[in-house]
Amino acid sequence: MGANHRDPDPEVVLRVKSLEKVLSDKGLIDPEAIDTLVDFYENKVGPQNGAKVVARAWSDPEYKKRLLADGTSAISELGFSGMQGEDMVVVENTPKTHNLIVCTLCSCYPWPVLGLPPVWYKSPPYRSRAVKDPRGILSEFGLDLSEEIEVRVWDSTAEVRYMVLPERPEGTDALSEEELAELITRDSMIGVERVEYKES
Amino acid sequence: MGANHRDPDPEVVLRVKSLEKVLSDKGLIDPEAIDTLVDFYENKVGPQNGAKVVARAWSDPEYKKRLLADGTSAISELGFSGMQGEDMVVVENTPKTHNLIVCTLCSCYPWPVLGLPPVWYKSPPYRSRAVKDPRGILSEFGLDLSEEIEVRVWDSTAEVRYMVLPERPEGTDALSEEELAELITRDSMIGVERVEYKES
Amino acid sequence: MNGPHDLGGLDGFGPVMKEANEPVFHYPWEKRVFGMFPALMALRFFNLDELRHGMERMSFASYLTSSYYEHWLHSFETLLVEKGVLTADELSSGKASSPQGPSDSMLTPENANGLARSGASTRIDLDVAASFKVGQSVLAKNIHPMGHTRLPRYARGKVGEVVEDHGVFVFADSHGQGTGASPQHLYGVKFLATELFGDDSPPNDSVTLDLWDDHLVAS
Amino acid sequence: MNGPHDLGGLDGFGPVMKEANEPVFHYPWEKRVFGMFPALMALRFFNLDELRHGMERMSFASYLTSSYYEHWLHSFETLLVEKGVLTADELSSGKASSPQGPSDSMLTPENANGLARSGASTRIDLDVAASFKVGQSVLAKNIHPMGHTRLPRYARGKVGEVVEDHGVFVFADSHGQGTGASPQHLYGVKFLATELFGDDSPPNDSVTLDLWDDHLVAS
Repeated sequence: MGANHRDPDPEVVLRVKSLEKVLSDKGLIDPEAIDTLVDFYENKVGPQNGAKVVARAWSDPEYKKRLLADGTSAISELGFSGMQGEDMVVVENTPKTHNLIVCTLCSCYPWPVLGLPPVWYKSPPYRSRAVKDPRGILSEFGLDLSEEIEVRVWDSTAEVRYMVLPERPEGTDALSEEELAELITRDSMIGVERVEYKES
Repeated sequence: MGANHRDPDPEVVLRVKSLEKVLSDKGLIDPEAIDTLVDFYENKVGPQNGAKVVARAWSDPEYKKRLLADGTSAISELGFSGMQGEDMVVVENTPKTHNLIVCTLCSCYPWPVLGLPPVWYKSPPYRSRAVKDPRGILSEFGLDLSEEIEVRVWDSTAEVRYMVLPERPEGTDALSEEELAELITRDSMIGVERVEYKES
Repeated sequence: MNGPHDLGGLDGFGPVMKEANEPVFHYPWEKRVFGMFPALMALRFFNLDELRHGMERMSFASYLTSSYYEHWLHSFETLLVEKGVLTADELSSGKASSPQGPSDSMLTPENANGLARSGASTRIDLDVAASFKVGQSVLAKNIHPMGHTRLPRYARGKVGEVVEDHGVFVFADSHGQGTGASPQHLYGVKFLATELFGDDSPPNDSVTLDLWDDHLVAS
Repeated sequence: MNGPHDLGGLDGFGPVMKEANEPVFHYPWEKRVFGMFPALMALRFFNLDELRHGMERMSFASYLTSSYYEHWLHSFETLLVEKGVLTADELSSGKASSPQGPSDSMLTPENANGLARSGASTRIDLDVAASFKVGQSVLAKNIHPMGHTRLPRYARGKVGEVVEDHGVFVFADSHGQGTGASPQHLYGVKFLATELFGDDSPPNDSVTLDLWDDHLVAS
């Protein structure tokens, strides 16, 4: 989004300052609570959480079963839970099925496992096309899927948040759970790319 | 549209000047032909044409029959024809049926009988709502129709242009065709209002 | 395409804003753009359906924040460049790279009003069989073409009744892509408001929409 | 409402623009707006569905030309004024007309992360009967409510299959109008791409959408 490379709109900056000041003066918000929340989502929550979930599922077949049967509870086993991820469903990519997550009506996204969404996920090009032309979207992300593979789009409407369990790449049998987690990208857990591995 | 009360956008003015100049220098357009056309649509074509058609239909039952059976040909009897009105259909308002014309996809409008459309006809509020909430639109124009009256919307898609034959108001039996034509408004021939008559 | 022009049935644009004593044109530049329309039609570099599709390809934000004659201007510029009549450089400089004398097909002041008075119907005098009859129940197809189409989103997948056979016309959907006239019957199809917008709609109200053979299947 | 937010299936927005090494926030003001979200949720002046509907009520042009956190800001301002928490004068001046001490329900730095970690599910532990079963064929209603709805335009009037019963949840459509929780089952409903977007779609592709009992009828 080009908008993000411009200077901030001074009118917007002023509106935000006014709103925070009035709410604070009325005893309704504590600006320090905002600082705490910003720090939490900027530094403590992010796709590294989801990567741990995926790496565990790849490494532990029993965990994977629990994850696909009850995402919320299996994810909370690893300590991840909360706002905008209260009810989680995990969908598994296989050689036959590719899953893709979108929220056409707003920008629902599983915060506890992926952090806050990137701008493209929240923007009209992705939201408009992911349901009608998911293969076109995937192709722009570098993933050209054969016709035999079924593309399943999940239009997340807010109550339930979705995460993709990507396919484990070939040649990773010897990797530890921590090493696997390093391979796993945010975009692979939205379903717009695959996890890649090149032996070094 | 607030946009029409502002000064013209200098960038748009410049683009128009450049386009006309380049086309003219290439021998593709003659600016005087543009002057002629502008004069024609600004001064010689307009709802006064449609009003003559309606007044004739109110005064001459045989003409009305021809008008409803073949709008294009009956309208050309009065000398009106041409661009953006090549194929005309006239729909009749009655005590039981109220017709309303819109073009949701662009702004199709019967130029030979009504002239060029007003800005509101071409704008999103009218185009978006006329098909789903025609009664709400009519109410904003001051016309609250009872539930018993059937509202028929005609979404004009360009090939065929529509004009409404409004109901002749009560108390106008003694008026001449010319006097009737004076009563007939543009908006009544789009179907967003009725023709009113108050004896003076 | 499901572009910014397909407005039927949307909410949130607010009330219709009428302007008292509205002039035919608001600015001098609008007159020039308006007058270029017949002049460009006469040259036949593009057809009217391509011109419409040129507007439909505007970005949503531009389409919704610009005035109607700006849509025309955008489409003129886009199509003239695409068709190789002008270059973007010529447009930005306002200078023709190679000035030329008057073209044979140029609209002159003498024939301008004649064109306005005759127009250019897309009705075609061809004996094409009609697929449907007045009174017949038809389903508007659920199609989502990327090009120009006259079947708006709100009517797709809906059942209506043929109330008029207008005769044979150029098919705007193909004409707008420059892929041929594909002449076929054009019908007035009446859809009940309840069919289009649900059971809360007034039961006798309707929308009649002109659709071509290729938009419809028997229902 | 069929507002600017209902983007599924539209064309013309161009390619997805990825940003390399995108930061969590682009501007300091975005952080403040983001942090106000949990703080305002804790105060319970409005619910999350009302907050969404506040964004949906933006004008098309504003919605499509402003960034995501501007949508939040717009909705905060709109709802706080509508609910009588603030006045427009206070917002424009940046001064509270009557300053007060901390409210009991104010989110503090101490409980902020607790709220983030627990969240607030709209799942309801109520024994409400399910109208549909997994495997059943259902029709998404053709509804066009003026308020908040989670049934997007592209799925209305389409037939799908229930693939999951998520349990009983607050009904977002009524909750977003402030007309009650109306708890009911929420289902994953799988629609074939061909059903949604026509026969040219890949035959095995699909979209699964979460819909409530009140959005569906047996098919």
